[in-house]
Amino acid sequence: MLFRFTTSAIDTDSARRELLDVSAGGYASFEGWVRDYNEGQEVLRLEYEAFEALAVKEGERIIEQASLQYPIKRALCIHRVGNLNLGEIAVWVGVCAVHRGAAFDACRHIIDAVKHRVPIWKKEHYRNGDSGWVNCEHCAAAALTP
Amino acid sequence: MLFRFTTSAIDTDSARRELLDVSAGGYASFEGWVRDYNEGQEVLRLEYEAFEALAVKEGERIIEQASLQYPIKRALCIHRVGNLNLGEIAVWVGVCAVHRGAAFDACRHIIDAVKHRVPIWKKEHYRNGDSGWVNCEHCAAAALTP
Amino acid sequence: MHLKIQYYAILREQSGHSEESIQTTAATPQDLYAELRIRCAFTLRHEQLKVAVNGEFAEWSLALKEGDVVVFIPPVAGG
Amino acid sequence: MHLKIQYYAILREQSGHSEESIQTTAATPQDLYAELRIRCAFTLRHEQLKVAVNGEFAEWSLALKEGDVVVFIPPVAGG
Repeated sequence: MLFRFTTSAIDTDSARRELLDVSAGGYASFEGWVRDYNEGQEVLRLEYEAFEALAVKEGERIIEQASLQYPIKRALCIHRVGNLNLGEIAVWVGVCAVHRGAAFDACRHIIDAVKHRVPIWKKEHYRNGDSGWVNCEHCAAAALTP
Repeated sequence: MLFRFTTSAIDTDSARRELLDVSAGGYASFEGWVRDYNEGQEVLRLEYEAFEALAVKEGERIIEQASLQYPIKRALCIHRVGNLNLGEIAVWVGVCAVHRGAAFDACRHIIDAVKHRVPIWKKEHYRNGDSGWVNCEHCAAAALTP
Repeated sequence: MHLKIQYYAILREQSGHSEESIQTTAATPQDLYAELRIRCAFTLRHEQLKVAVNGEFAEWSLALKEGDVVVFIPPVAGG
Repeated sequence: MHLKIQYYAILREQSGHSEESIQTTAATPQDLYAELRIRCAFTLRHEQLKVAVNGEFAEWSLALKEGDVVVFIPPVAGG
């Protein structure tokens, strides 16, 4: 399985071990961390929700495409769902390859595609008491403008 | 300290913890692994040697330059010296930033510069009994050709 | 025709539930969303969504069939 | 003039030691390397090396002074 969800903290060390390969010389990884500030608002915590059945299919397609596009050995992506606090890992991507260029390129390609294509949603809870679904509230507001 | 050497296995988990920053949303890391094959030869083990005093200065300069060039929060590089077996980590780079693009760019910039500029040498020991200093034996051989 | 509809994220909150079975005459996902948007007061227009039918992304003009499971997908924000 | 020279990697192996103090009339690192290359049978030409004096990268034409610590740097291969 190349893409999966977890409801508990992502164990990056264990995930990394799944990619160990003695024929690989370079390993690139990415972590998305919950940060305390977004678009002018102080963030207290996040909620992630996914349409998991389709998200896993789409995530696996992304990694398969990256494997065709770049000469990599192994790749894996794990996404968290549920309630997350500041500093927690929302998403982890790891890629190993014979050479580092392919590992970096594929890792970046995967996280970019996951953020754009996989049905996962993020609700931010702010210090001022507001909350909002990222990319949805603004465009919903725009939709109401004639 | 932004760049350091270690004679024992690199503890990536502990290194990563040094970079935690609640204002960072993206974290990119790179590991160079000892692989079993290089330039047509089966590799059994490696030796790394460094001119440590200058290497640390040059490594720190690389990271300071990357910090000026890319909007990152923190960065760290740890390089192993001594004898390494297949699958071990020769070098580790970690970078966090508000946005992922800068984290990836700076991480890649740092590892590329470390490989090109920092006085560290690698001797490969091959299955066939030969050994050689990478980038030195070939160019030495070339130097002997009139 | 009976359909099952699943709601996620902002659509789940605005509809008030995660899932429902409905009876509809909507021929396509686009017709169906237009119908639901009025009933649930969804703020998003269908141009801002994607749609999945039976667990795969689908066209808005797909002909819906008895028993299809339809999911409207708001703008995503993984990572 | 007395100088200290440190050897790393392939130069350490070809010279047979990590460090030595020498008495020399070489005025620059380039002259010094030419002298040592003959004595130690170094295979690398100076154009393939860099040089550091007193812990910092230096020019090959630098004027050496009594007590300088000189390190010749073969092509690097970190990572």
